Amino acid sequence: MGYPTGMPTVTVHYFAQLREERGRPQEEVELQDSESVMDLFARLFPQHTPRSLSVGFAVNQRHCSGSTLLSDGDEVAFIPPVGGG
Amino acid sequence: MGYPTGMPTVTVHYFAQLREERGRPQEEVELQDSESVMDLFARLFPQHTPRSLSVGFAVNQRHCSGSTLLSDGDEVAFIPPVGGG
Amino acid sequence: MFLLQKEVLDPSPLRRAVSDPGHGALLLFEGVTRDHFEGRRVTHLEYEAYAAMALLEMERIAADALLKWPTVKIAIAHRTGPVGLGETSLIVAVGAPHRPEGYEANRFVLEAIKKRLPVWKKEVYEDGQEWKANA
Amino acid sequence: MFLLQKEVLDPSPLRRAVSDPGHGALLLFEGVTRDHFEGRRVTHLEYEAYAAMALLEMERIAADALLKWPTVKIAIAHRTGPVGLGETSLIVAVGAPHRPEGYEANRFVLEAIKKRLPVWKKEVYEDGQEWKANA
Repeated sequence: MGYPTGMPTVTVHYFAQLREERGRPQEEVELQDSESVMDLFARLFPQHTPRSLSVGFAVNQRHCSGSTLLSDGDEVAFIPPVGGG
Repeated sequence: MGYPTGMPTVTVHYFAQLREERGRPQEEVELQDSESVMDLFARLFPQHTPRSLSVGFAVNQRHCSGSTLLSDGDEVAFIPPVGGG
Repeated sequence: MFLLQKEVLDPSPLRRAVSDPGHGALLLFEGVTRDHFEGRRVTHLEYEAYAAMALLEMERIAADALLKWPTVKIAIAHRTGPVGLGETSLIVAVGAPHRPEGYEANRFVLEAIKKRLPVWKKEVYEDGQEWKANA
Repeated sequence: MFLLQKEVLDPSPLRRAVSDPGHGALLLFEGVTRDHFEGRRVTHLEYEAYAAMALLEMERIAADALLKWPTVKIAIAHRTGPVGLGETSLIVAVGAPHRPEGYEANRFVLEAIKKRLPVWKKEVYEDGQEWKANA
């Protein structure tokens, strides 16, 4: 195994109450090994569980399950319960 | 029983194919004794039965059954299958 | 608001008539004249109405719907006389607090109109014409 | 036609986008902001969207509906930012050959929007505010 020249990163988007809590609409985050989108949520919002917020996930602008593994360059979004209509 | 000074009459309205067949949109018709709206139809359109045309009836601007008895001054309409919408 | 008119139908006044500060949903159905029927090319349509009774039937249909969905507002407009292709022959507007009763009441009113409203449609083809009843 | 915009929504372009000479039915749903929620007076609402994904989701929802009702045409517009009371936050327009698929496809699209569209609503009251999820 070689060493990567840069750490793999993802762009994370925050909306609604999560954006307000995080204090920003998006940020770049370095990935950890074999990290799923739910793992990333737990790392960034240790005070919450996805279930307690009923939060869903999107990777690369598509709804997905929490177990989806992340890759360098992915666009990640945490999706609180939606209210469109 | 006394004799009425004038024969009881109704105003009959025709629509769509019945209007075209009758050649007029409405007319005054003298009533016969104990005549129902279906009886009147049979008298005015002996070539048809209400069933053959699926014709319905209205008396005084309200849908009604063919057995409805007519009275002097009633407004009668024969209602061919409707096509609004 | 219940209208029967020879002029082109405009949804705006019906929309306003069914608006309410407590409503979250507005359902507008428009019946539009199609260019064909069972393969025959239609050039235009003509609607004939038993006008006085048609307006009463619109009120009765709306009253029936209000018995089932007391919180909705209903407006109906039907065109009469010649109607060109692609033009609107009927508008059913329903305002409702929430979407389910909006959809349901609108559909209920439309089905009742198709069945009960004393209005007749003549389809004029390139090679003839025919009075068309609703299925 | 799939729109996400801060400006007031106008049904006319959506209406035109779903028109077709073979269509007999046009169904327009409008979501309108209400003046109260569970007894609390709302002064206005604010919609926040994950814009790029919301437009993709509109396309995906329409594609799902077209699999079920291949003959319909669908247009969707959602407002973003502050929306005053009584204003339209969402329009779903469906043109269809006949009324049943018009009603059904419109409702299908609306229910999918309520569930899947990445858009969030903040209700602003006289005495506070709250992010409100769809039931």
